[in-house]
Amino acid sequence: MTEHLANFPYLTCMLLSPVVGLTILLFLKEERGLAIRMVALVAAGISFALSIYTFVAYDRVLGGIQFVEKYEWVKGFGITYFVGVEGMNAPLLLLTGIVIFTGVLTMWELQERVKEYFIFQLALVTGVFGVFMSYDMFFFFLFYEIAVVPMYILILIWGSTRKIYAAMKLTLYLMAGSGLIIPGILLLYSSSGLFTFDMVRLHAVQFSPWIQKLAFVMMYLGFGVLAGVWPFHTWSPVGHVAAPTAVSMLHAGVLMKLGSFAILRIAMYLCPQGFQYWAQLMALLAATGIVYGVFVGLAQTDLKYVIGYSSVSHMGIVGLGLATGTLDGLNGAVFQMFAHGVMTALFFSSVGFIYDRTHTREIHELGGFSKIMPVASAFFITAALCGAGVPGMASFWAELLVLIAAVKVFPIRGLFAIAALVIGALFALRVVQNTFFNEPNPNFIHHEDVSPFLGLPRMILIGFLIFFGLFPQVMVGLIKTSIVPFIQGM
Amino acid sequence: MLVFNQLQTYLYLALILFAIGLYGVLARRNLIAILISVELILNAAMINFMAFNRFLAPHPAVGQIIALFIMAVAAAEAAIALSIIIAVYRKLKAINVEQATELRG
Amino acid sequence: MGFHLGSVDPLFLTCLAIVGLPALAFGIIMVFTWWRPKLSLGISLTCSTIPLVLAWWLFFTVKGTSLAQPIITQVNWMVSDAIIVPFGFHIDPVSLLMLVLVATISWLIQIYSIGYMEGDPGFARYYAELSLFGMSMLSLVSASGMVQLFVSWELVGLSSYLLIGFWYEKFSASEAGKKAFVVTRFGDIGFYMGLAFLLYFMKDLSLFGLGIADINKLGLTHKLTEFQITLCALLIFCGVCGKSAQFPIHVWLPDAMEGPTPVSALLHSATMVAAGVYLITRLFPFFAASPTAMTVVLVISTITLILSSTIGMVAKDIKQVWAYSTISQLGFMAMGLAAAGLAHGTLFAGYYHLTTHAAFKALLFLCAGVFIHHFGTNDFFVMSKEGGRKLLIPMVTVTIAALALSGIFPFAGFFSKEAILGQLWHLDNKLWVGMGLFGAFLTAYYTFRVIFVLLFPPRLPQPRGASWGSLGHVLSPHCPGYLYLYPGLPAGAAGKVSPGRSPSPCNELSPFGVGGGLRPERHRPGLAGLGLPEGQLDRLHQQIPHN
Amino acid sequence: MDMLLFGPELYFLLVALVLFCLSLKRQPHPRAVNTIAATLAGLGVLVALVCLFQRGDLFFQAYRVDLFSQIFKFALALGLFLVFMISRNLAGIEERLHPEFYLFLTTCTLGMMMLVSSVELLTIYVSLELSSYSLYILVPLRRGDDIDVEAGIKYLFIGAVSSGFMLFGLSYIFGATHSTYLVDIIPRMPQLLASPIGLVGVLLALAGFLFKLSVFPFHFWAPDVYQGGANQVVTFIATASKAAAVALVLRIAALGASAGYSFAQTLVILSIVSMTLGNLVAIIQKDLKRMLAYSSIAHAGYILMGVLAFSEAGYASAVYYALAYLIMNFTVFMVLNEVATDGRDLKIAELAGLYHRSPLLTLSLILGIFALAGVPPSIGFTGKLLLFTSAMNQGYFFLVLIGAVNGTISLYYYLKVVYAAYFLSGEGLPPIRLSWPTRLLNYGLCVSIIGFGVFPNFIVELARTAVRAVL
Repeated sequence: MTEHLANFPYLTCMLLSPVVGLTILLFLKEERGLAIRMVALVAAGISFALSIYTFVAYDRVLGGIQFVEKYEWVKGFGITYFVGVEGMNAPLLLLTGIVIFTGVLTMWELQERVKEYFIFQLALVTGVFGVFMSYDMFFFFLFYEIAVVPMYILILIWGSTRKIYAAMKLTLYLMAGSGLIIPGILLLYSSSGLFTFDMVRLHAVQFSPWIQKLAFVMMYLGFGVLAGVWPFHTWSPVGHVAAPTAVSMLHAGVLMKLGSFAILRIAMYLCPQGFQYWAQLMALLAATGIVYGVFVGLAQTDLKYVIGYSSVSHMGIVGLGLATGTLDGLNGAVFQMFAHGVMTALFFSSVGFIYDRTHTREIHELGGFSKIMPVASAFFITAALCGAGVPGMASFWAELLVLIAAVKVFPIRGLFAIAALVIGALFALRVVQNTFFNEPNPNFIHHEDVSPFLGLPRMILIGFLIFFGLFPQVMVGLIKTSIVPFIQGM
Repeated sequence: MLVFNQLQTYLYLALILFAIGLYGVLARRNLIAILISVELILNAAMINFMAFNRFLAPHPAVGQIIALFIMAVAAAEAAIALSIIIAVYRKLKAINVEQATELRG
Repeated sequence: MGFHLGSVDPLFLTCLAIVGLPALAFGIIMVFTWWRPKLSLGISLTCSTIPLVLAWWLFFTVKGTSLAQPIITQVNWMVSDAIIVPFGFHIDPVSLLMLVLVATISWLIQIYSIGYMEGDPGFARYYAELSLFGMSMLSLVSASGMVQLFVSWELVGLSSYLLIGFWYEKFSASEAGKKAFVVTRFGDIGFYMGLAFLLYFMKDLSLFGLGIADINKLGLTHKLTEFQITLCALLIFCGVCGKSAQFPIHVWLPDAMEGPTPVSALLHSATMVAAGVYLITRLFPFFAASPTAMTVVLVISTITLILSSTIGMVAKDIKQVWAYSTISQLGFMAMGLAAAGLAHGTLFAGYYHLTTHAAFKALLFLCAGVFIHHFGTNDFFVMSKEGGRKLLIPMVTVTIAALALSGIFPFAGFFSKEAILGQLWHLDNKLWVGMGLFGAFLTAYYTFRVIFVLLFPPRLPQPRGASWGSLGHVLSPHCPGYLYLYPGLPAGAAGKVSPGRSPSPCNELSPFGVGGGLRPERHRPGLAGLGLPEGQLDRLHQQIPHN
Repeated sequence: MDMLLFGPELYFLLVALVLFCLSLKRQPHPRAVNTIAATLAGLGVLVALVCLFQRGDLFFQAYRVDLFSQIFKFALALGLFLVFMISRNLAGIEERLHPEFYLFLTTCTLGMMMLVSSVELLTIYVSLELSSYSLYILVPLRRGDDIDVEAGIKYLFIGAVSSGFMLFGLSYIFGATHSTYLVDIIPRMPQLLASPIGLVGVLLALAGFLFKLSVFPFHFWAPDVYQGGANQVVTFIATASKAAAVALVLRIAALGASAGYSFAQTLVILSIVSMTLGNLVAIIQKDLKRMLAYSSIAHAGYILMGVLAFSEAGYASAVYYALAYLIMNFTVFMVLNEVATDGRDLKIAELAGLYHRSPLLTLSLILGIFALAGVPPSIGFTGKLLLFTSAMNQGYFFLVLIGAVNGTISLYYYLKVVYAAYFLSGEGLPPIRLSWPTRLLNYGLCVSIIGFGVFPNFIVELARTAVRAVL
């Protein structure tokens, strides 16, 4: 790499690409459907390419924060624009890239208010990228909120199934979470005595145990709402069901990770003692979430609800991994964030396709879909198998790491989690069984299968799932480079 | 009389006026009465200024000047208030605040 | 990128090819050629033939290994902190034999299926799934680490699920597939927990990759308390119960016969269900370190043997009979292993039965497939009425296989069963050997019930026209299967009764001999005056100290 | 005397005279008056901008021109100009009264400009009354229902009482410090505030400004005036007058900076009650302006957080937030004015179908509403976070917590507006045509809401420099 390239602001470009895209979209006429889609695709594609680049080009031997860009932003308040990549956020940037790119492709056939749709989606993605790359709490929180709020409109306009209720519930839950996050962040900011939002600098400060405990629990609960921590998860299945396909993909796939990433990145990083104090509770909630998600999911008849609850249980794994506070657990948690993100995106994009065609997601109405749409079904089945923790898929490794680490630290909770997850296979199978096998429903016979173009995004998702399933070290090795110093710092 | 040459006397007087004015504002229902109560409050303030001027800061005549200003301003205020009260009367045929109940919530 | 081949070990590459090629075939077919049956068949066949050749080549060329000194060639698959997952191959006689067995049977099934599945709309998918199965099973038997084994274990379960539910429009088929997957996964909860507990107990060992050799060492050196070993062993045994259909979670196996018959032959009789027994074999020293665990295994397997045999005695569906027979034989194998563990004996008997059973059970199923294909029914009473015995070649082969299954001298089954009974004899409580004998008797009963019903129908039916012609039609594509199977068994069995031959197992191997790798060198006094075969494996195994 | 020092005030005095002359005409042409007024106000913005960096004292040190005051003067001029911009269609007020409307808005602005520069008690009082009386007259100007006079009378009386309070408080301060100059008063405050009389004095003195800011317990007028006043007048009250009030509250509160615990605690309680009350009551509102009135009460509570920090950062964030509030609240009012073309009160539900009627207005509305709700990347978010930060720096943890929770509550009713505009279908309603100045205005507001939200440094630094003069 030449010096010139090394100084290239990759991250800012990754961040600005959607912004530029949406600005162009603002000035495009609604009628120019293809142009709108192309702009969105190119914007998402650039981010995607850059996220792959940073993932690949990150120097694993060197470690630390790379691709750093740091500018003083608001001097008087110690706000800096500080972005960078390290082992724990590179996978998540990649995840965001994947999901947005495939999300745009998935929504290619959207007809209603296309322009606005892509504007809001790109806005949302900007926020997500921003959160993952920010090392400044101000920007972190700024992007966090940017990522959360467009959801309201996206669900409201393009959603389905009790969308008004869902949109409002989701937004208020998440905002209530923010209500806890702000004081938590500011508590750290002001009690540090440094008056800086720079996490790396704050990390060096030894906060008093009282402050750590208080700040940690506030941020844990606040971010936990977004991470779908039981019992604050109730917005998530409802929200996922109501949201349009690509938004569900983004939301379950990426947005929920914002919450868990933030717990790791801010709460645990800055308040290690607070974390120690609350770890037991975290593990309990996470394990409860896993078991709860599995069992409630079993009772659902709407495909999206099934996935929604499976997300609760899978995010429980992330929570459990974080709660262990061990290298393995954290590796697994970050890996799980990535794996679950791709998997859920695949899930929702498959369901979305089916819903677009049949306008139903009731499991008992969709029989024998494999006969009608073998390819579309294959995508869903792959996702279901991945969700069931079948090896060879990325999420298996993540779960393995987390569960084994969990058994080490919290044996009983770990065992419950293992049992629940294996039972979780039922989840997947029951759905696959009733939806795709058996006699086809004659109403849907005339529907066409996925076209190669629409199959492409799903193929990309499956490709990533399997690649990291076969070569988990590519991911774990990268994550580890940042978790090792992280643990040492704790 | 010694009592008239003491600051406290005037302060208490002002305070009593202020209290009466406040009570009037809160308790009266007639708009004119409320206006008069407001004037009482202003007068209380004026007495304070004068008293302080007289007993504590005699050199510049600031307090007196202020009192003069307050009179002028209060006069303007009364003019505006009365004109609005007349408008109210024209529309509602009453100058009782209980009649003015359109705005709620 | 984190995945380094390190020093390129030719053995590693060979094994990688054996395991990887079928996986490659699966991927290619599923992604690119799923709509072109012929091409898919070609790919699948190529990718199963090369592993077959390589497996045999390894079998003949790899020398100097033993259970105590396996060749382990591996790379790091995933390195987290305390969890290091190696990917590699554990080469010793046990795995080599199984590798060959699996490669061969799955290759044969692929050949057999060309005709059997011809014209099926899901032809390419079928081959892709067979390839997936081949890959997972090969990886299972050669895995060097427990995690890799578990991965393969799950993939075997997955491909089994896919194959059982292959005709997914059929409600019962997809139900059966689901049942198989779910039930075995219930067992896997235990397996998973067992692994987690092993790591939990081994906290002090930061670099513990859960290699098979390590676990065995653990059993031998008792680094863990007996309670811990028992706990882990029993949890792992849950997995075994699921996969090898041991009581009480054997219920899925009879239903699994909903799949295409070659699948039943391949997975649910010969290879996949044996995975459980193979796992006990693999971790034998570890299991053996806990008498409690071994006793539990013994009890469960005995119950399985007796129970499923009695069910097999009343079933009317020919595939059901063989399915219950499979369960009972799996129980028998596990009994042998448990007895060996308890009596400080050798692991060999149960494992030996596994290999012989694989051959004759596959044969039984393939023959059943011929009957089913021909008569369009699964009920052997109907087959018999419609002249089942007119199908000469299948009738002969099924009878031979039945003889082997019943443990009639001089067929392979006799020797392996005798070996197990010999192990049981060494136990203090003679009840076990009694149960074993009773089970063996029941086996003979239900097996020959089928044979006799087929051979001696109540009244002769009207001769069906062109019986031979249709037979030829049915048989022609299957020939390769028979070539291997039915001359193979007697040959293999015959080899065992000639103790005076050269001790080297390799150069004497009959190309047909499944059990050839276990050729005994001499007998030692055993049950009923017959020699207990004591193969090279056995001898090598005895080098492992038992505490 | 340097004319530039008194430039904006002089200029607006002239404008007031011009408008006064216009109001003498018997049949004024509304469009022409608007054009003249808007042009003059636009020039006024320029004048304020030119005078931005003036420094000096006037009128025997009673009048100080510094960055702090000039920033607010600029904001006021801007506010006035913006209100004139949206007054082309002044349907809420009878045509013959239009020149008066412009005249009194100008005098009000003039009063506020003087207010922000005043550093002497009497000057403050007179300037405050000048601006207040203009508004007292403006509110009942509205044509139509009786609600305007009702609102006017309420406004007037509550205003008069609070200015009475203020005056009474000021008299105590005067008595205790023997001076009417803030410069003299501030050093003497510490010992003064130790006595109850001083504390009462400062608190009472604050009343007048808290009234303008509609802080609890002087908030009662806000909903009625917002609903009763003509839309454009309310726009002015809700934006420019708020900014001026902030400036004065900052000046007066600085008197209590050294008071320590009890003074700050009083403000904390006022802040908490204001924002909680405002937000909770706003939830049930159906009328958009009434809802905005309650939201303004809540926002006053937020601004107090910056005030009670008594630190440079706190004051700077309060200034920032005041400017932000001006922009974002104006944006919402502008949309309201454009939708309610006949000058009526607008129910939230009447925003239905706005998306189809005018996407641009919808965009502005959403940005404005989100900024009010404190959603990034808007100025509202940045401002709120800065306020919270400075409050937290002074250790007001629970205040920040309650503030943040309030942010969530407020989102609920703000989202109802977004919901109405975006989701309810307004079948059969004609599209709204926007003139090009309005379009430009829309773009400008949108850009500044986002732009200053993401790049707040310039304003924050300016504000910091400015507040140094006050503290």
